[in-house]
Amino acid sequence: MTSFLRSREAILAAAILALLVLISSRFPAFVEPGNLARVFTDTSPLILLALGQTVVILTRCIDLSVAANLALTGMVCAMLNAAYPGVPVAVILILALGMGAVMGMINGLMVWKLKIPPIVVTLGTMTIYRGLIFVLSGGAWVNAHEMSAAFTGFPRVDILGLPVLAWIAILVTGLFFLGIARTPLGRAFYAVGGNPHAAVYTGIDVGRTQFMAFTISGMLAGLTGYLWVARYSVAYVDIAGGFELEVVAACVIGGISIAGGAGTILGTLLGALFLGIVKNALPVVDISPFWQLAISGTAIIVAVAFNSRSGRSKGRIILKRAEGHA
Amino acid sequence: MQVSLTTPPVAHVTADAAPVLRLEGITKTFPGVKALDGVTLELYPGQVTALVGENGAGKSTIVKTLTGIYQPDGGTISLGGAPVHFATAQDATAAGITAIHQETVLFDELSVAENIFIGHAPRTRFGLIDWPKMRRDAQEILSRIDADLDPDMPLRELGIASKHLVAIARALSVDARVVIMDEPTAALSHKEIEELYELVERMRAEGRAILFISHKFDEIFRIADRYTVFRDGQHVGSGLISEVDEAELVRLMVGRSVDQIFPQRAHNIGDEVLKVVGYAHPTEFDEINFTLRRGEILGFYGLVGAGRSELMQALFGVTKPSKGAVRIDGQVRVIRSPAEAVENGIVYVPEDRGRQGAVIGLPIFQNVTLPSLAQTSRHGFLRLSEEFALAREYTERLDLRAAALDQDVGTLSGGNQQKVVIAKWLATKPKVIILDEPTKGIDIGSKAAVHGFMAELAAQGLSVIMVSSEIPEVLGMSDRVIVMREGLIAAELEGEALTPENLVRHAAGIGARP
Amino acid sequence: QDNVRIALVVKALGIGFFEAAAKGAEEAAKELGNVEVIYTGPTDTTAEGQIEVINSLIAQNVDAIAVSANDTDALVPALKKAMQRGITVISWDSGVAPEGRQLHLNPSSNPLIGNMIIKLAADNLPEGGKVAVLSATTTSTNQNIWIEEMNKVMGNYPGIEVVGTVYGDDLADKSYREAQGLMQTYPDLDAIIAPTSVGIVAAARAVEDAGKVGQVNVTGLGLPSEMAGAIESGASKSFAIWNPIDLGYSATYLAYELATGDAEAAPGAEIPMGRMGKLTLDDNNEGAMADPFVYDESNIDEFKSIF
Amino acid sequence: MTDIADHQQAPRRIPDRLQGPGARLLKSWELLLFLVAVAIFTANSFASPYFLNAWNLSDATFNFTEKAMIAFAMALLIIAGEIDLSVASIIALCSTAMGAAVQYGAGTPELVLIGLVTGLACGAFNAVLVTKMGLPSIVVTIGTMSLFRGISYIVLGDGAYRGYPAEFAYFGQGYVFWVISFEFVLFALLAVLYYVLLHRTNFGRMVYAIGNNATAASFSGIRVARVKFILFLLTGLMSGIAAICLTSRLGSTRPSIAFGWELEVVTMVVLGGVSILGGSGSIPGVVIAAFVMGLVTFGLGLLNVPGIVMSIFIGLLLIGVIALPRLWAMWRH
Ligand SMILES: Nc1ncnc2c1ncn2[C@@H]1O[C@H](COP(=O)(O)OP(=O)(O)OP(=O)(O)O)[C@@H](O)[C@H]1O
Ligand SMILES: Nc1ncnc2c1ncn2[C@@H]1O[C@H](COP(=O)(O)OP(=O)(O)OP(=O)(O)O)[C@@H](O)[C@H]1O
Ligand SMILES: [Mg+2]
Ligand SMILES: [Mg+2]
Repeated sequence: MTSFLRSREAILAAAILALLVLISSRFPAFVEPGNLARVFTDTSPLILLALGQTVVILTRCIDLSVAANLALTGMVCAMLNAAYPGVPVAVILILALGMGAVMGMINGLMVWKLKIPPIVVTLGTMTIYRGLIFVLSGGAWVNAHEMSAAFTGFPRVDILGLPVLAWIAILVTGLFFLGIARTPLGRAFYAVGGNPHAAVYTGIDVGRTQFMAFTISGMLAGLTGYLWVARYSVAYVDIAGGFELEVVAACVIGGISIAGGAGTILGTLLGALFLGIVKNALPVVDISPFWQLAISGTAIIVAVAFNSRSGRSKGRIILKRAEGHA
Repeated sequence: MQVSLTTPPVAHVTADAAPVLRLEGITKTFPGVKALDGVTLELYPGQVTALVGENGAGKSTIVKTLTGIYQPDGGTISLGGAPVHFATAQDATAAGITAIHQETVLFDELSVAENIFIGHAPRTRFGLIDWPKMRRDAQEILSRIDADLDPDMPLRELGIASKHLVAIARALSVDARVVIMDEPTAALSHKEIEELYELVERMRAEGRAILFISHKFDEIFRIADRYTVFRDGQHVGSGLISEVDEAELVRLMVGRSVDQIFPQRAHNIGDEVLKVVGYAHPTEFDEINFTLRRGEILGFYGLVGAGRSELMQALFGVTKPSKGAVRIDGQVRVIRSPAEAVENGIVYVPEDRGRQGAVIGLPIFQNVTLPSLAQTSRHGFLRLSEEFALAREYTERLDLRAAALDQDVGTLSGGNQQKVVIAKWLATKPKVIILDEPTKGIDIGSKAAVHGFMAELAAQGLSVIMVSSEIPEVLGMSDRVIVMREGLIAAELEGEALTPENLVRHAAGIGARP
Repeated sequence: QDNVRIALVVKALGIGFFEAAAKGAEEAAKELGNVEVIYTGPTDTTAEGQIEVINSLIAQNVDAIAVSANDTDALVPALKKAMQRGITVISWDSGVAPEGRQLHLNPSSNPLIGNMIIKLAADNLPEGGKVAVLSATTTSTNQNIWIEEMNKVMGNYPGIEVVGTVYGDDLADKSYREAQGLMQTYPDLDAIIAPTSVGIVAAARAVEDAGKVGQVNVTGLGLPSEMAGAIESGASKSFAIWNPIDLGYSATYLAYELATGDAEAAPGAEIPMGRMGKLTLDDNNEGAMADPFVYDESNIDEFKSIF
Repeated sequence: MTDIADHQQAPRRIPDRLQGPGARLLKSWELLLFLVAVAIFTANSFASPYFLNAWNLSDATFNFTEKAMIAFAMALLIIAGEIDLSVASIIALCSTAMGAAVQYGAGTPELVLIGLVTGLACGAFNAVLVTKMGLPSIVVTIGTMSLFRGISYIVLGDGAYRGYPAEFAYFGQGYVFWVISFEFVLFALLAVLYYVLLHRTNFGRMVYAIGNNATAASFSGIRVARVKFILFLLTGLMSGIAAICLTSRLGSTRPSIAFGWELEVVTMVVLGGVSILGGSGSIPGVVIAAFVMGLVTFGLGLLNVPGIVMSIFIGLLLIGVIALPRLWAMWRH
């Protein structure tokens, strides 16, 4: 318990609470349960992508193509729906997961088999996937009236007061908690990122593990692609442009070490929520829109500075008599 | 694969039993190096086979071939008479081969228990990792090797020695027929080494076949039943240990005889060069006072974790002391960074070669000239010819084995990397050189070269601080020895008082102050 | 006779409004006969991207460039260079500074648009009420002018109060979030005016999701095809837009007239633009094409498949 | 190649080099990239009649000169194992600072000074966060990327600065000699300077050492934090220079100036063969990469290929140039 209180997750959670108190002092309605639920729903896509990104970063990689993957999958889903409105949502969900996974696998294969650095691979596929949307759609938008009600309605369906979109984020987060702690693959992510050289000695295939991480990340990006397009009821080339950096920022604020091998799912969740709250609070607390960018930038820097302080390990103690005071 | 801590010993097999593991004609080539050239190796159940050879002879390479990390280019491996092929490390583990590798094969962010079991963790019925069982099993193995470690502790909080114990525990977590140990005692001190020997004895009694790689002859003669010698990737001899002596083994290894391990030295010790007064650190050491004189070799002995490395790193400006002063040639100097230490003529050959010593990725000559760039360059512009000349001078003197000076240091064997790091510092012509476990992992021939060079430089007026956990080395090389224990100076020994018994007694705190 | 090559440079490719304008340009080209239209633009709405595009058009030595600018000033040096090399330059939709073009074609007159957007909101609020503006980026020229014009005529609509202006950056998700924020900040908000085709769609979506259809009316400038859903759901009662097809058509016509030397851009000049009549230039060499047109339940089905 | 068997005789002599310079050049990334550049150049001249024209080629250089200037400094930074994603935002802030100064009647020399100083200040800010506080640069600069541009938005809002003095236009629009623009001359000059700095000086050697193993470099007496500090300053300074050129070329400042350039600069550096993991890469590689990217965008632009489709080509090029030799090697084995 005390170790949790000193952990970066606890500090981040405290920061989020402080932020909420601060916001509610200017705008009390923000912390009403209904609104918090809305903020959580709005943050769900970020949470989904950040979870995928977390396993990628844990394996010492990075996936910059998530937003492009999201957009391409979203566009394909939207175009499919526009052309065949009768296709059931379940099929679209499977398509989205599958397409996203394939794009993740392409990244993963190049990292695994060709040993190209992940940032290079995904910088490349980011532009390629994005470009493919243009080629596919000819630059045209898919608009709300072209989509079926079932298609756009799915993420909004209300279950116990929360929309499906939020439930999906909760479900996936739960799966990640379980998968990371209790499956060999989950532990392999840490091993591969923490010490890739040593991972080979323990029989873990580094490349294959990274491939799995990219596949998971891609799969979630695909899923989010459909949810995003359905939620905003529009698909175009540029959707979620620049979102990849926000996703990375969420992970890092959550304490996922960019050098791999360190960080927790809880951290990522909190990091995403932190950004989500900042993003949703800025429009309501009546701060000039021109200040928003600078404020979110400062928030990122402060958060990172904070959790690097808290994460610094004390090291061991040789002097016996120093043990008591330290 | 399950851990069996209570299996009764397998019936003891006699010396002329059939080998359990046999490698024949194994060849492995790296770009520019034929690391293994048709070597043969046999391991017998219930026997310890010592594998010896110079640095770069191919010892670690054969270990990696045996454990599925490298695939051999040619040759056969047979286990219990049947040919086997290991595509991954897990295959080898599954076949009952386990290894303590020369490199640390551990994960800082994972707990001790997980480090022991990663890759073969116990599972529940649903295929999920069974944490409670894993903790219990880890605890059991750790207590078997007398390691007092909490299985839940993150590995990053352990010192190097404890980490090594975890690596040993990891090897024991597999019920193996064949146990390989690649220089297992290099990072351990006296007490742990003794415990390791006992462990080896126990495993031998259980009928396991053990491959033991070491550069320390005393331990080879103490625990091995057989020997195999590699030279330059070739098998040059093997047999029963009772049928050779040390000289013969050395001759096989280096192809000539090495007559004298510790050089005779002229002790012409001059004025005081370095004086450390009241040095202290909040958590690592306290009340450090000592002097070092010109041309002197000052040994630092202690059990691993005694805080010697921390002290040396503070002297070198890596960590900050909370109190105390350093005088160099009588002048008080404040050293806040390694760069300032180098400017003041103090240099440090670190213990952790891979992380702090060699710049892997840069060629040998650039590693050597890195702290001497001011000397080889003109107005800040590089002069490659000067660099090559300087690098050649020092690496050849240390008997480096390399294909070319522009070869990446990362492709050298561990011992040869160590020579590059030592060369790097000697090339700066320092006043004081601090060597932290300087011959750790260095073969006997090169060790002699390093010791010889050390003696020669001391004779020319260089002052040396040598941190070592090897008693023969400490006794053989030092003029004076400081023994450290738990961050404090436990004793300063000189002349008659310099005996193995005294070292061990002070280091372990037997009969010393509380 | 060689083809007259006219480049229609848009803010960014892929925006429905400009795709429609391109259709109009093709229509004009067919009418004129010897015209080749090059429809191009950057991928995102940046001035630097447009400059690269303009540079490559200069290199191709096209006859005319008709540009809808991402930045009033930043394009000027590049367009000046084009004019120096004998290329006809006009701007349309979103203008460039006078020294960077020969004439500018406004889709409609700015005062008319400013008045129209507030009128659409006010018509549905006979008792008066609170309205908020959801604009595009903080730097978009035309949006800002319209909002300015709107503020000038606010006196004509007593009881209507503009409570705030937010920026959705022409991004669907940000506009959506901003619209949500508006409804929270002003729980008694009556209308959102979004003079941007991206913002209006997102605002309508946000209103639907907040369950405020009937309470908050979304209006402004949008495309019938994109807004059909919102009209249907009732989130938007009406909105306006000029016809982008006509706009592209007119721009192409004007560029052709100037490039062939049949007309000259000067204050007071009247330049023909085919079926759209004549453009009369003011002192700034600017002219307005036509009035914005209002779409609601009654006519949306007719137009939603056109643009 | 030394024969292992005759290692016995002491003292053995270790040769300086394993391979001659020719052999190394043949295997080098730069050569591969150069061939790609030649291929693209040839393809372009066949594809468009407008390509082989001095003025057009000169115009084409504007597509990459400013980004390349930043790429030089970024290359050093990436080789040293750090990265700066805030460069485009630094441009915005520098440009805003210059624009504000114009409103107070600053002349061209003052403007240049303000641009450079602002760039340096931003670089110093990043440097302090990274080297003094020990934060990871990729995250810090994602933060300052928002912060710096955010400050421009606070200052400018929806406005724009214009009215730059007439002679200020020279930096982005002037020509030194015939079709050779000032920007291109500056680019060439900086390329030479950075070549010397990275490949011919002690400082450059330290950059490589730090990128390969910062701890060991520090233990070798290199002042790692100081070197990194200088590299962030240089990156800030280069962004300042790029801001001067770009502002001069555009003749006005808006907060959205140079939006999204950071990834293009990083792409250029990586395409130039700089290892994103640090420790290796060269300036000639970056120079050729700049030309390759400029040629691709200009060539496709002449064919009126939309920018986003061009970016597919750049993406394919980025991956392809690395992947193809590896695929080839795999296929041969
Ligand atoms: N991955 C590799 N790439 C290139 N060369 C290698 C590689 N691994 C080992 N070598 C070379 O193979 C030879 C044998 O190395 P190995 O590590 O087996 O030596 P060793 O006998 O274990 O030496 P030491 O006693 O120093 O540990 C050396 O020349 C080494 O440089
Ligand atoms: N928990 C730790 N955190 C950081 N560094 C550590 C930690 N434990 C050990 N080290 C480093 O590992 C190296 C070896 O540690 P070791 O346990 O041998 O102690 P030591 O201080 O070196 O004692 P000695 O040299 O007397 O054996 C040292 O350089 C030390 O700084
Ligand atoms: Mg070895
Ligand atoms: Mg030590």
